[in-house]
Amino acid sequence: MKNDTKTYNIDVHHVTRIEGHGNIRINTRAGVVEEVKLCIVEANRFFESFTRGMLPQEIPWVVGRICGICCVGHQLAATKAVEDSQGITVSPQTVLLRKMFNESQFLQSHVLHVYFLAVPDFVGAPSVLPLASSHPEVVKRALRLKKLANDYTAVMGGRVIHPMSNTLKGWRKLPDLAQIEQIRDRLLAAVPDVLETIAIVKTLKIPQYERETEYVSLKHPDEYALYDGDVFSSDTQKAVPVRNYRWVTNEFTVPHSTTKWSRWHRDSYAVGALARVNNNFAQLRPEAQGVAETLGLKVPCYNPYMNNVAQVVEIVHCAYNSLAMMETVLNGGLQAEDISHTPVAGRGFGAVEVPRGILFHEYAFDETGRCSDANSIIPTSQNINNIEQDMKAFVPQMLPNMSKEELTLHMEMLLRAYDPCISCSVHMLDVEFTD
Amino acid sequence: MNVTASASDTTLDKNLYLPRMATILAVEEMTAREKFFRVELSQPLGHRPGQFVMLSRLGIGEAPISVSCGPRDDTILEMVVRNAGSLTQVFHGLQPGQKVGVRGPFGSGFDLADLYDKDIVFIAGGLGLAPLRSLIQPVLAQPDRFGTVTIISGCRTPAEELYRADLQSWSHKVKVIRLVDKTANLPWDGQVGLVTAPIAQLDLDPGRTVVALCGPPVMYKFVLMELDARRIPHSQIFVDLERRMKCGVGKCGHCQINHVYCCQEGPVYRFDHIEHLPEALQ
Amino acid sequence: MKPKVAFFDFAGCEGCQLAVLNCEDVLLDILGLVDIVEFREAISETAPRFDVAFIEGSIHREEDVERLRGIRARSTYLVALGACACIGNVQARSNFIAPAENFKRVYGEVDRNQAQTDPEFWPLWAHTRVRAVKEIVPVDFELRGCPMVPAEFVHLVKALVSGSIPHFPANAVCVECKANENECAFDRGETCMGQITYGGCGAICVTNGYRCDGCRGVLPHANLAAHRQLLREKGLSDALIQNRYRLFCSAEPLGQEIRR
Amino acid sequence: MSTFLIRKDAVPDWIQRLARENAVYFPQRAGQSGFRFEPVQEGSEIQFEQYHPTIVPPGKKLAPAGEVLFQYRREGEDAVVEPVVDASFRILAGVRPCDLKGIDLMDQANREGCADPHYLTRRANTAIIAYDCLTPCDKACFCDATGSLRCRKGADIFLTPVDEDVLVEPLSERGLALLAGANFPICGNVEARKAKAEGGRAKPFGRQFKAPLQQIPGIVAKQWHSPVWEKHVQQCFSCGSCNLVCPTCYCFNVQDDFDLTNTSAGQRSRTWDGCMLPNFAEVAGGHNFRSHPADRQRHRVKRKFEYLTKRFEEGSFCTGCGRCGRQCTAGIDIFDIVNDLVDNTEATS
Ligand SMILES: Cc1cc2nc3c(=O)[nH]c(=O)nc-3n(C[C@H](O)[C@H](O)[C@H](O)COP(=O)(O)OP(=O)(O)OC[C@H]3O[C@@H](n4cnc5c(N)ncnc54)[C@H](O)[C@@H]3O)c2cc1C
Ligand code: SF4
Ligand code: SF4
Ligand code: SF4
Repeated sequence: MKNDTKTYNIDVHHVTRIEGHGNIRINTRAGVVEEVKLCIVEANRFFESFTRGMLPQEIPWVVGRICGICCVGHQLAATKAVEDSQGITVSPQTVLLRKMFNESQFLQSHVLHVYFLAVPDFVGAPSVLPLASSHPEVVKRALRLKKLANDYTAVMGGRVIHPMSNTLKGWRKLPDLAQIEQIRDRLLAAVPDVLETIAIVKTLKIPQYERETEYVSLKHPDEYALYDGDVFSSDTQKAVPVRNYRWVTNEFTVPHSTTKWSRWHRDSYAVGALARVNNNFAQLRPEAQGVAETLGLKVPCYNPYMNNVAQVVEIVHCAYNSLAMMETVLNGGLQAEDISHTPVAGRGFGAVEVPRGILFHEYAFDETGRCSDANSIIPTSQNINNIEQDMKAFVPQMLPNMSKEELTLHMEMLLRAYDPCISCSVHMLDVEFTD
Repeated sequence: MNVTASASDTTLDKNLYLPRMATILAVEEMTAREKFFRVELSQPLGHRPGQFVMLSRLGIGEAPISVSCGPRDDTILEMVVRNAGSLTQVFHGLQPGQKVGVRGPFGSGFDLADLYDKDIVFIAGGLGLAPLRSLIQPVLAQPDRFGTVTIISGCRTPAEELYRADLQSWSHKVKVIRLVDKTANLPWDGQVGLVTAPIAQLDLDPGRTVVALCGPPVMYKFVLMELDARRIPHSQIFVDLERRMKCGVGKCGHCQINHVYCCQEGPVYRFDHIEHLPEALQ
Repeated sequence: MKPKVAFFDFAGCEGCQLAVLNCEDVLLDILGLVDIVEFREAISETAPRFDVAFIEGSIHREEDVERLRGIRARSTYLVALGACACIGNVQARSNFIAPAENFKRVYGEVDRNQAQTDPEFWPLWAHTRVRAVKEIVPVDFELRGCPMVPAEFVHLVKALVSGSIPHFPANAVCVECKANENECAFDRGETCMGQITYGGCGAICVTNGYRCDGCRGVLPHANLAAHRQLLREKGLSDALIQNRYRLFCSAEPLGQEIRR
Repeated sequence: MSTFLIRKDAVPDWIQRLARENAVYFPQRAGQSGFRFEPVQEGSEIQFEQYHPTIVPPGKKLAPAGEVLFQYRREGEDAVVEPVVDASFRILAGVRPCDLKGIDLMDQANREGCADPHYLTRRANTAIIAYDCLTPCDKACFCDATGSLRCRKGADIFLTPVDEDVLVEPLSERGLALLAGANFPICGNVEARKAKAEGGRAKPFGRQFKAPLQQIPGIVAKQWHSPVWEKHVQQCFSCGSCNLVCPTCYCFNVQDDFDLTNTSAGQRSRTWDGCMLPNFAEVAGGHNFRSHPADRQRHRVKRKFEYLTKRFEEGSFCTGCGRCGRQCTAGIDIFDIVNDLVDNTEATS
């Protein structure tokens, strides 16, 4: 089947169904891959520059705007970083509420990604919209699950996108217990929908490609690390503290990307659902481990397309974990806490896992208590290098057996499988493939 | 200890916010901006000249629209609607057979008996002819009861003239002066100028002349100056004012002119009743 | 004929498009009334012409300006979707910093220079200034807020499919605070921008214990002088007032001279 | 009707008992210093004496911020229109005399001419338990100046605190019925106790106008081109808060809406509006009959002290509750405006 004369010139502008602006550029001549480039063409928004001058309380609220899809994660990472800089420690109640808040976003984002962005690829539909007529029950189920997850976020944070209830030291307005109770009941009632989701994902034909990869995620001694932990590498099986995140990310700039790229122990590393499941499998809730088995996800797994499966595993994990946390809150009630704070000078670091991977924030404040330095490294900018490495490895493998269209689709699917959130690329370029 | 709920207050015989449905019989394009509507009601409207209805399209909205036909025994209601915004734009897309909601009639209107044996001058600017037609029709229908009748109707260009056929047929019975601000290179068989211009030439007896005036806010000041020059007593001048209205019955507060409600005491006012109100003719 | 609707994104967080997808209860109903022909966040299709184009994000580079002009030419109505498109949003705060300084702070001097040496990718880096959509092309309707308010989006869709015109009253956020019987943020010792900011959000931030930071933009009749004086009386320094007015860049004119 | 006497600390228990069988609204804490009329639930705090006037007056429970007027369903072009009228029974408890006055004024406005079915149906199904004020709520109120302090009209039960007791006075059949099962002891020497309460009332009671109330409408009526209007809008945001929290502001906007799921069904509803909002008097085409904030301030004040007082033959359409001054972030207070008008008349005459 080898076709030595193949000359492809693929330039996918503005890859659809990912959040943010990415272009893929692939250039092959006579069957030889000359160039594979993922160009991030997102315009700069300069968050790390313009946050200077802001007050500590304003930072999490404003930097949530880095990404509408991961706004909860950005808020939480920034809140933790700012609290670190201000010498604030928070109550167990606040930590618990934040974990619920964070997991609500995992549910919401993973459902959106699996159903709206990935499933259409696997069933060969151009988008979720045609599915509304061809598979209405699937779309309705997707909307139901997504709404439940969204309502969960709204109950915790005040609204779904750019919520306002979370702040330094705690909650501006505590979530309403009656509403939490309703969410718990709906979550319990959603089990059939989740089972159906697992069934659907089981039928998807996942491309079989493997490339050994360094997986990086948070790791926590006591729990499946989503809100807290140290930064762990699958290569070294060791973790470094969050404040040393720059050892991990080693950012560098390439001309074809407005986002900076990262690498740690090798050319690139991966973060996200698959990285977390690979690194922390044993700490998943048993229900989630069972789902991983059902769906054929065995760790370590080096197939990036399996990221969607890992997302489903995490949906199950977060659902059961949230139910447990809701019980705790409902039994113990919530106490109003003092959230007043006078800004002081300092530097702080914060990291959380967001649906797309590990997210770092760092802030410094001057003697007047106003922001003097900011840095944020988002999961997609850590992944983007790895995606390009995957592409470079896969294109030569696929080239002999695929038409240009198939190849394009597989590259787009690969990109989408990572669930990239290029818009949140605080400092991210565009990705593009050309000959 | 429990007190049962009573169904409603005894003062309520009907719900004033409920529209009655009416069927559109005819829609005619009068100008680029105005359409004429003839609708069939479930029962006669029973209105007086100068009154208005609250006209609505369910799901879109409701607006005050003047009744444009004289009082009649049948169930017909005629109106002119200018495409001025969100609701009126939708009216312009309606077809015969479709239904609209009607509440009313509301407002004071003209009392024909006040005008018996008087010489009547109608002065209409633009859309102002629509409400005045509800008075012109009954006046012309009983010529013996009134003195001389003069109709002055002005608009910006010939293309914007309303009720051209009516004006022409009225001109066979009474004096009709048709004006445009400018001809805009269109054929025009009337005069060119403002509605104020002909007033000076009219043969008016201040003792028995009644003037009915309706037009855009800017017009009033100048016409009233002319009428003062002709010494028409303010008690013999009727003006038709427009305000924002949401209920039609003096509740929503939007149409207040100082202490009076345009939807109740108005929209037709005897000028001497409101001339002291600073908000009346701004 | 169902109106053809398209969504386009420029520089923003894509939260407004997500907010559209988050209208779960009515999404399928909306799909019954309009044809979505472009929506990069959810579908792969593209279309040559459409009746309504929703523009999300602010405009930063020449290539974005060109793309926006092209979209305007292909669409009957153009709607600015969210604070980025309507007023430039938080990122417009970078307009008050010199561009080179912005790049330096984000990429560092060396990296930035090196990246910009590649002529092929230069346009990606050709950031000029953060602009709202209406600074470049005429905008028919604005769905304000960060993120946009789903109820207003639904109102707009309904108006357009029924041949009517959507209405967004120019009233202050305070109106909705009162409708919600909120305790005024000032009575909590906070300072608030609600009095000078377009309502329509349901005062959602104040209702949830925060204050209004003005993400929906400043009202045309806003009494800015009085507001500035009020904030001073509440103890804010001029520097902090400026910081506040530039959080969402609503009370500072866009496109102002860049100051160092 | 006989008057009863109970101890102050028995009042909350009684309200709680009423709330078990009825929807009872009582002022409850909202935020740090605010209060809201909210349904009484198990464990709700019932504090008659120590609440600050609510953010929004209780009368607004009878004309809520948004309410559906009717719903419709279309089949083809034929439509079924069904009014939505709320005839559920509720009790407003802890209403102050000024707010009682406010409700009385709203009753009159809604009865006048074409009666408003939505308001009046709610009103007919609302019982009011009012509570006398022996000291002014705070520095903002001026209910004595406007003559509201002694309002009893409209209350079904009126409570007067006397030392550690409360006089419980049914003023209507409905009030009597509400007290039927309570088994409160009948009060002897009612008049003496009332006199005692009256003797304990603060004097002067809160802020007083610089002219007698009877002269105020005349004073306000004389001033059209007055520098006072301009002075009191220098800091105004045209935010409308003063209208929306006023017990006697009742202007509204009306809008239609249709369902997305079934586009041939929908509703017409109304929402609060206010004459201080900039587009209140704007007509299609863009002409605004009160385009300047001073025009709007003048209109608001004249409504309270001139237009509506004339229309309804009332002394004042401002109850002196002080809400507009309290809620105005610009610090504009209708009490000061009136006094400035008084001064201005004296200065110019
Ligand atoms: C007594 C009287 C008689 C009239 N007679 C006629 C007549 O015969 N023919 C005629 O064509 N016109 C007449 N008019 C004028 C007519 O009522 C208006 O042109 C019409 O109301 C415009 O409505 P619209 O919805 O099309 O316009 P728009 O200006 O788009 O009005 C928009 C609608 O949106 C709402 N709206 C507008 N602004 C705001 C805001 N700031 N806040 C909240 N909501 C808002 C209102 O509900 C309004 O109905 C008359 C008016 C009056 C008072
Ligand atoms: S909190 Fe802000 S928006 Fe609300 S009433 Fe007060 S000033 Fe207005
Ligand atoms: S509350 Fe104050 S600022 Fe707002 S409109 Fe009224 S007077 Fe003006
Ligand atoms: S005008 Fe002000 S003080 Fe008077 S009743 Fe209204 S809110 Fe109360």
